[in-house]
Amino acid sequence: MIGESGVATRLKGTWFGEALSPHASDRLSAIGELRRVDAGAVLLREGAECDRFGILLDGLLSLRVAVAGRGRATLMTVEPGETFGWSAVVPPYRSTSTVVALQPSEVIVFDAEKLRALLREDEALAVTVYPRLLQVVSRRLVATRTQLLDLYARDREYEPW
Amino acid sequence: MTATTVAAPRVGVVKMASCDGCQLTLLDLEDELLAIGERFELVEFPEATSRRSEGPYDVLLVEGSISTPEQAEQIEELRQRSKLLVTIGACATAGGIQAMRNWGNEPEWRAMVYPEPEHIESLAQARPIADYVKVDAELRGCPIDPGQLLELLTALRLGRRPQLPDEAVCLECKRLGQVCVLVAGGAPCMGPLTVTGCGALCPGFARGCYACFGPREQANVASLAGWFAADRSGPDVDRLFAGFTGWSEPFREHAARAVTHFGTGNAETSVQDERTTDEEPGA
Amino acid sequence: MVIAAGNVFLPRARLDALFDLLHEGGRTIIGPTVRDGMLVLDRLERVEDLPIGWRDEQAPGRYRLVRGATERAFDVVNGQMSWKQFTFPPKQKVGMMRRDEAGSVAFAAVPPDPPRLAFLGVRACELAALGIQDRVLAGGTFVDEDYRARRESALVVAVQCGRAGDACFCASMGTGPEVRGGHDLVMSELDAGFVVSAGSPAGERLLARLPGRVASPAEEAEASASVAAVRAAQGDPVVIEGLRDRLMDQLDSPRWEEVADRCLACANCTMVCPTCFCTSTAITSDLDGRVNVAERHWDSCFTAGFAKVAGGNFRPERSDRYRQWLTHKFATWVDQFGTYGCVGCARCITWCPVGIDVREELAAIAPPAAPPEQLLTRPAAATPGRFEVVTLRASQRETADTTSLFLQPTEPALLAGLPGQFVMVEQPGFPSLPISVSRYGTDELVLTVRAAGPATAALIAEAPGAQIGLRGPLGRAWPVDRALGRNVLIVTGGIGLAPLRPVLDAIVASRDRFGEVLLAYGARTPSDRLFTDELERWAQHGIEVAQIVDRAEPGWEGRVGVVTQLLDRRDFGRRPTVAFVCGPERMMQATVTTLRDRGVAPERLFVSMERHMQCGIGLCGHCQMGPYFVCRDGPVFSVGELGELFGKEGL
Amino acid sequence: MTTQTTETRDLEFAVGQLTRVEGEGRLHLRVDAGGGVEAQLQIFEAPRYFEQLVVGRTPDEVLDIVARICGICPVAYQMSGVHAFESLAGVQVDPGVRILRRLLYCGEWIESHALHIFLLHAPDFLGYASALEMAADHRELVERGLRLKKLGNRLVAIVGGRPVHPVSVRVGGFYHVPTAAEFAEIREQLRGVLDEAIQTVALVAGLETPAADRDTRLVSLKHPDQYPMSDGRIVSSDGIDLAPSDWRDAFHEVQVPWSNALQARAADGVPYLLGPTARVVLAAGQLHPVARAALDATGLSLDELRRNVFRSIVSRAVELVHAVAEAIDILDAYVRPERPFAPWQPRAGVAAWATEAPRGLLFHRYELDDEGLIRAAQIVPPTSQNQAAIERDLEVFAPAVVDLPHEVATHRLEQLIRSYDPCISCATHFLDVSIERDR
Repeated sequence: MIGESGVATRLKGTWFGEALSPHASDRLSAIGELRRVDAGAVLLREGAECDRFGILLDGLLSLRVAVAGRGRATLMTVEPGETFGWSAVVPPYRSTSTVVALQPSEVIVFDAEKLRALLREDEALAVTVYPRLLQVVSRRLVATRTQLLDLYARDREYEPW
Repeated sequence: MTATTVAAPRVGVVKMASCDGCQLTLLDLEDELLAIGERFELVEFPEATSRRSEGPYDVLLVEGSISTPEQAEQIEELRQRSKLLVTIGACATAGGIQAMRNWGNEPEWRAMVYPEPEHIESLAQARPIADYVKVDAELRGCPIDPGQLLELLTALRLGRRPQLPDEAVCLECKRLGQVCVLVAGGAPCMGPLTVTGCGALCPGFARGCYACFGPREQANVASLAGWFAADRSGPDVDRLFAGFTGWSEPFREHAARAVTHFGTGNAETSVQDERTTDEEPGA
Repeated sequence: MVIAAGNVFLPRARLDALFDLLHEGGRTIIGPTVRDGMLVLDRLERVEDLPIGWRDEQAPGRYRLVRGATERAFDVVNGQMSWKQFTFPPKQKVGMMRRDEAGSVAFAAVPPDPPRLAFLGVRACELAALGIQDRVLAGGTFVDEDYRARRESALVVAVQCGRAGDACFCASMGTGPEVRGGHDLVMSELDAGFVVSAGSPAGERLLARLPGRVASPAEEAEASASVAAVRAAQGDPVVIEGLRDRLMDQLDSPRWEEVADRCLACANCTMVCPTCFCTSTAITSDLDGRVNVAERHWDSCFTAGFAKVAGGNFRPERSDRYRQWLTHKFATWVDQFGTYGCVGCARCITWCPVGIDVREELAAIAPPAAPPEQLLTRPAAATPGRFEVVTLRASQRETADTTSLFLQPTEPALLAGLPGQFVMVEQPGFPSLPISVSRYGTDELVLTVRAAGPATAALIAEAPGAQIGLRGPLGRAWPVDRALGRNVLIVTGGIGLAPLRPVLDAIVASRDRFGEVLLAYGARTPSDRLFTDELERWAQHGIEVAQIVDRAEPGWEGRVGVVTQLLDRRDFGRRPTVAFVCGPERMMQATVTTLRDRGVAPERLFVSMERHMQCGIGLCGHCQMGPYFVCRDGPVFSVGELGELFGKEGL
Repeated sequence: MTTQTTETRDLEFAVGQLTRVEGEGRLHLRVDAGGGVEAQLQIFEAPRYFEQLVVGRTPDEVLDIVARICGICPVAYQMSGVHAFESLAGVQVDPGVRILRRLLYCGEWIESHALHIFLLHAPDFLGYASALEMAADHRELVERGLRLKKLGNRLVAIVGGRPVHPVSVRVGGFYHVPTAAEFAEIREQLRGVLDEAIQTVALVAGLETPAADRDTRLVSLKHPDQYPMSDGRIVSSDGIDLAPSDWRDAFHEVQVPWSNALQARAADGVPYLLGPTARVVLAAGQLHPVARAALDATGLSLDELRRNVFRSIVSRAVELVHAVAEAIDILDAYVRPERPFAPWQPRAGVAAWATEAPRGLLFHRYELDDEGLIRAAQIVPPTSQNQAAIERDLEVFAPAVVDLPHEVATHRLEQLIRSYDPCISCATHFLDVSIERDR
């Protein structure tokens, strides 16, 4: 475990944390923990309670879902600077995918209950944090749509000539 | 890929309800017919050969619209036996002239033509092939254009996409230097709404196009119909659409009004009165 | 117009003498004549073939020939078709392509063989239109040889308008009504005869042999007054001031939709237009594909096929097509050619079946923008219909639907291309294909082709030893020199890596001359990735290779998502970065948005545009996009150059 | 598909779908224990309701619609219609236009007859399943047929716009009339094939022809000066003589349950034969001299043509010569008509006329209302008139072949049916009778 000041510094270096007010940064850092995980480590499980929100500092994470007959499919990978576990603050607080480290990774994690309590009691903090969370969800949505477009696919169905 | 390596495709030519004119167009390729016969195996073509085949076919050319329950079954079976199904002509692609009965008047008509209408088995609507089965390509026209048929066969053989442009008759008309019968002659010409392929034939004969190739993409029916309505009655505008492709979706609304206006006819002095039934042969 | 001294007065009764002079040497006279009640331009044998005593009545969507009050020969202002039908025929064979039994192929362009014509009765607006087509078809790097030959062989006898057509606006467009040049002879029709003057040495020689006398000052004054009256009658219905900018500012005007409710997209306006030059090429083949004839025909931006590519149509709606046409005529034409694409002849108004009046749809003008940089290499076989035959040495399957073809050209120009340029590939019997070069070897050219349709499928199915035709390399290249000493970002998706591979080759060849290099490569699935072995090789040369797929497959432990994810959290603002982006247009749009957010300047952000290309040299019109022809001015553009055009729907 | 039905010991003899005919039909024979034959020609072309489709239409629309009854002889449908409407409206059609119409009809006869002789019927005589198969051994013969057919089509295309469903015919004349220059090339081409057409007569007369002999009543148009096409009176070999509008005075239509087409009968119920043989025999005096000479050179008598149905191919070839020769004559004297059509005013009443389609007399009758729109229509195509004669001939001919191997018998019976050049889809109204019901 690394000290709390380390959390604040690392948080600032991310997209999520870079423009936070000192107040917001302090309050979040207070409940954040820096962790190193090995490749293969499972950080969240699809369908289970989403007990943490996290920011990837280094490494690579995979968001997977189980599909009957097709095993676990990776829907998307998470790059350093990006977040995971937004379900921690969105009811019903259950993970929408399983988060697995693809490489040895370094993350900041925030305990879900503590984070929710903090956002409930500190409106100023909530006003800063929620738009960032919405951005996370919106980016995922836009990316998903783009994937759905299947841009690189063959352009038309097979024609006989 | 060189063309010579392609095995002779097994071709079938069949008809549903139609006049035979589109399959006749194959026989009208007089200069190429023997060469076609050498390069395609015409395994089923009852109009031209007594040799028959139930398939499978590499290519099936289908003429005519589906007008009877028997044809509806037949086309499903044919589809299963055909790798490629190409509809030829307005009947097959748009229902053709038969489809002008599609607004619920078929039982009456049957009764008017036949003394014993109960013997007639006929669907209430005559419909294009694509309403029943998947169609891989279509040649438009009433009748089809021999050049387009040859292009289709050539494309099939060479493995390329047939060059069948989806554009207004007007382009070909102007390329031929024909003066517009609509603008300069005041004729109601359907050319701007109609897909090309005929060589802008009717304007070349000083009459308006009657849309036998059917609507093109982006056919702006409302605009042209509105323009026509400036100097003719609504029913006269409607009847322009009630031709050989009137059942096509873009034309259907006008055609429906026209056909309804035509009424049922033959009511007062039915031809049927003149007709008798004859249960005994050679009476 | 001031008619020069020494003009000749030709009595009406001696007009036959002009016919005799023009007929000399077997020349055919083409001029207005009435056939089956319709005015056409056709062969004239004698004076009586002229539409003597007729005049035209024109209105939007309506044309009628009526008997006039005079017995003049040139009172019909104009008819449906322009002289374009003789200088740029509606259908023209451009090439023959043969493949013999052994598979060897031969290409032959159809050499120009112009008929000897004399055009009689050409109006000022028509002369201007010929001048515009001269510039479009014969005034650039590439020339339509057939057009040039036809123009050079034709004599032009102009006539001053003595009547204003009912919808004419040449005065507004600055093209008439006075004949100002481009003619050999010009005639002004008076009741008693014609005042004739010369506009060229050939015209001087004809004039010297015309019977008649020197025109009197009174006759000259009457001639001048007559054409001045035409100008006055027209007024100034189209205000040209600021037209170009105003039009381009209105790309989102609701009016486009409103016009589209009336527009039939029937293409009549473009067919009758004397300046429209767009064409398509159709190929007719014999049943065995041995003899194939390529015939070019007039096409139009109003047809469905015109802007179609394998994935769909760039201008699907009538509103898109009308906007394309109008902005081209009155705005982007100026950018491309320095003149308007309209001469005010009013044909598009009269011959529109539903009477859409371009005068009503217009606003004004602006100075021409500088044309984009021209290409730097000299291509082989530039003329359509002519191709260099190359032999396929080998082909290599890259993915399930993509194959690399290794071609051996004998023509050195084909090997001297630049990264991002493309070649036009011709297989007898198939339409031409624009294919980017994916590698320039010392003695071979590599094309990486995805089977997107029958022509590409046939191409990649060719066996070693097969011959195909090539023209090129064509188009503008990736400006690799602009990236020297800078960070380089190469963002690509799917087959888009192929045209960028020569850039990577160039970087690898002089790795130390570039800063950090990131290749961000997206693909549909892991097995759809191209050049996987080379991706590793590039990584060994200090290029960061980041790959991402839309859909993972079993065993894939790499990234999943969209290519912009690789860029979202990076900062490119610290050092100058040059970005080269190539992929589906949606992907490029998303990438450009992200990169601009991340600090990459639009001038250093390059994209490769896809449009329907047929000729490859900016003559057929298909690939027009605003002021550009993508084949000639692109396909590589900076985002700065494209401005609002980039990502605009329906262009 | 020969089956025995045990109770009656009748022999049922079925030929599946008839081939090398236009449209869809079947043959059903029942042979009773005493050797008597009952023949049923079943037509299972789907109902197309043309007589209803024209109701409410204008006469000019009708001409485009009725062309669609038959892809092989659209001109005939347009000609019967246009003459009917013009006779009602009292239109004076310009002489040049009348000549052009004959030329159009010549084109259709050439096209239809060449198609039938070379591509549909000759394979019967020479023992092939199709002309394409025949071409392997008799390429020159097939090529000759295609050459002739092409010129017929070309002629229809120059006058009418296209071979199938031409577009130029209108009440009063044509929408557009060709210039002499447009005919220059085909005129020479027709000259070039006249000899081939003449040789065709000798060739088909020399084909091995089945023996058949029966008497039959012939019906066709007859005109004192012209070989029958659009003008003349309806006559028969036994004294019928009617105006072309008065067909109903001697004939009527009946519905028969075993066939899907209405059949036409003479008032006395005696079957009658239409088509080339009827015309050649009844109007031999009006044949073009070149055609008459070609016929005479065969040594076949008119009576032989009349009595042996298999000889219809000879009559057809004689008419082929006639059509080529008359077309050449017309083109030699061609002057473009001053005006393409004469103006006319619609009128209420009955419009009726008969013209000679390639396969026989075609009768149209329309009732028009005050606006000149169609209120009722009757269209009697030649095949529905010939059907009774076909069945009668089958009954005469079948006993000689039903005991042959089935394939041979089938072939012979089909050959007989094809002798009539039946045009089945041109039957405008059909019944559907199942085999089961027929038993």
